[in-house]
Amino acid sequence: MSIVLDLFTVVAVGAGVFFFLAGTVALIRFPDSLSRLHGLTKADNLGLGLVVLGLIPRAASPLPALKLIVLWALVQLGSATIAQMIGGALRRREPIE
Amino acid sequence: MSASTIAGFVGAGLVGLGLYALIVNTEPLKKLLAFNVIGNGVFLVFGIVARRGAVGAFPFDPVPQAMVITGIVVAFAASAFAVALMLRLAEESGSVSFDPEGGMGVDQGDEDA
Amino acid sequence: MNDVLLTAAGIILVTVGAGLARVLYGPREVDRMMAVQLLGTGGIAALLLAASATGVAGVENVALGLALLSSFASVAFVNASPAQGASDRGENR
Amino acid sequence: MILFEALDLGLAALVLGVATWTIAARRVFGAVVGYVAYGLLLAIVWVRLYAPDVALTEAAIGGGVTGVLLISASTRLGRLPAVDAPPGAALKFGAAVISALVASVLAAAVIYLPDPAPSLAPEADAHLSATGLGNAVTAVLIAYRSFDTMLEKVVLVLAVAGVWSVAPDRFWGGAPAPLGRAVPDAALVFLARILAPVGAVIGVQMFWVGADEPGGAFQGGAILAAMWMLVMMARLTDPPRISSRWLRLGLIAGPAVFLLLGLAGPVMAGSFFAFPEGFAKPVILFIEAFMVLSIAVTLPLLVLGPPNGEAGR
Repeated sequence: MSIVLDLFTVVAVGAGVFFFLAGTVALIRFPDSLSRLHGLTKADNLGLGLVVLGLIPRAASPLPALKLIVLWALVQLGSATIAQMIGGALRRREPIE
Repeated sequence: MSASTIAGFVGAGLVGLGLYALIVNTEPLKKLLAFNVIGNGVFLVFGIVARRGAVGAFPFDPVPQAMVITGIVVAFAASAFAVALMLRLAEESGSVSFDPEGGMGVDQGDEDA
Repeated sequence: MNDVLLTAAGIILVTVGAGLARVLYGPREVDRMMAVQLLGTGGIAALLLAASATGVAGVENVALGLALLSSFASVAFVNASPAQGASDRGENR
Repeated sequence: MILFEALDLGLAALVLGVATWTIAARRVFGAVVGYVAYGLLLAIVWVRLYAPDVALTEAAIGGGVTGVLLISASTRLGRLPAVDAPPGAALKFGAAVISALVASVLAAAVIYLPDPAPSLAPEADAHLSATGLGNAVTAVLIAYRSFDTMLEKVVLVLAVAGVWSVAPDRFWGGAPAPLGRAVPDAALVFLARILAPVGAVIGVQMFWVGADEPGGAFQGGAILAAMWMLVMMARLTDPPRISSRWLRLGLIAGPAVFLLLGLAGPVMAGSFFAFPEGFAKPVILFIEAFMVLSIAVTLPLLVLGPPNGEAGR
């Protein structure tokens, strides 16, 4: 059982790491701000989400696990709002500094 | 190298960087940033003293840590007061200068606009 | 197992650290903010992984505080950014 | 252990790199963005030093609240003409030499400081049961060195008085300028409506668990302060008039309650700033609750700055 759970953790965390990698590559390589924003939200949502998912089986009791989920939900909320605000600012075509 | 030694070197480096910036920068807000960077460096150096105070089951000495917490809050209060003074000075005189004679009048602004 | 988690934490930290290149190059202020946002999320992930691997108590609290404050700081930036000022001047929404 | 070392070295390089960017950035806005990133990284360094309490304080005050203070200052200062002449090459060289010297002396001190350092940890732990607390850092702050902490609260009140005192006479008693823009982003209003109540609960929880786990009055108060500022950014509420009695009561509640209970010490427990045996924990939590309130009020007021003629609420 524990091997299965460990495997689950490794797979989920590995996938999370992949999305962080993808998000960073997007941030560095994508040509314009809106595409970069798109990449960034993937890292925010999926990267952290998968890491949290992978760590849940390792939590000692339900309460820390719940804390992890609350944390992820908070980051989701914040990142979605910020993406919206940045997107809105970009749509209004602010001049490049 | 242990984590505390590495963090100590970071602290020393931050003090050096901040001191240089404090002397060289002419923009008041950047001087304030530099002042905060020095503060962080000092806190880190003090923080490794706390870490090295680990005895037996205690991973750290709580006394220096508590003092660092106090220090962070006081540094913020000082920064806020400095900002208020700067804003007022700018409002009164239209500029913020560290030169008692009112500066050289050299316009250096907006070079990267 | 713990080594796997620590390695993951290290990779994430180095990755989002590399993303800070955007802080350097911009070109817009929002690009810089995005890099900081990514650093915040990545920092939280790395913290959680390292905490799980080493069993240090109370790190979830730090991560929770970071989660709240990193979005707070990002919001403050976007709100104050020069880019946003344009919408104040008679933009219909 | 090699993994840890690699992690630490990578973190160290990041911190120093971002700090360099922060002080080298030409525009203040970019520099402040860098400073917040640097605050987040420093928080992780503090976790590596087994100092989660400091990490929380650094993330909250060093990163978040200071970032907002500097960013609003930079937008208010606008683009002032730089009046001071840039330093000459000689001064730059001298500054570099002096800074390098200071940094090397500190680095040498780091190497030569005794390791293990003299420690008060056993003493702090030995009396922990008398305070009823489980978090030694909280015990140091509120019990062992309570006088320090009380005076630090007084410093915060003095800082607020100092900030207010730079206001022109005609604005006295009014409200500081609003934190947000005239028309806040709809998404920001949404965020403030949902995140602020949740964040307030987390802030209170952080103070409550601070007795036994990382957290405490500073950290909880700073999170509450951040949430209040978030609500002000969304213009769901505006800064209060500084003549408001409730505001002033909240401002001094922490140090006042602390001082009163400290002065009651000789009656209750036989010495100034002593807590009665057996009741130490309730007394400490009582003091801390008012400190949380004061910090949550003080930090936003410091960020808001002096009154500038707004009508206020």
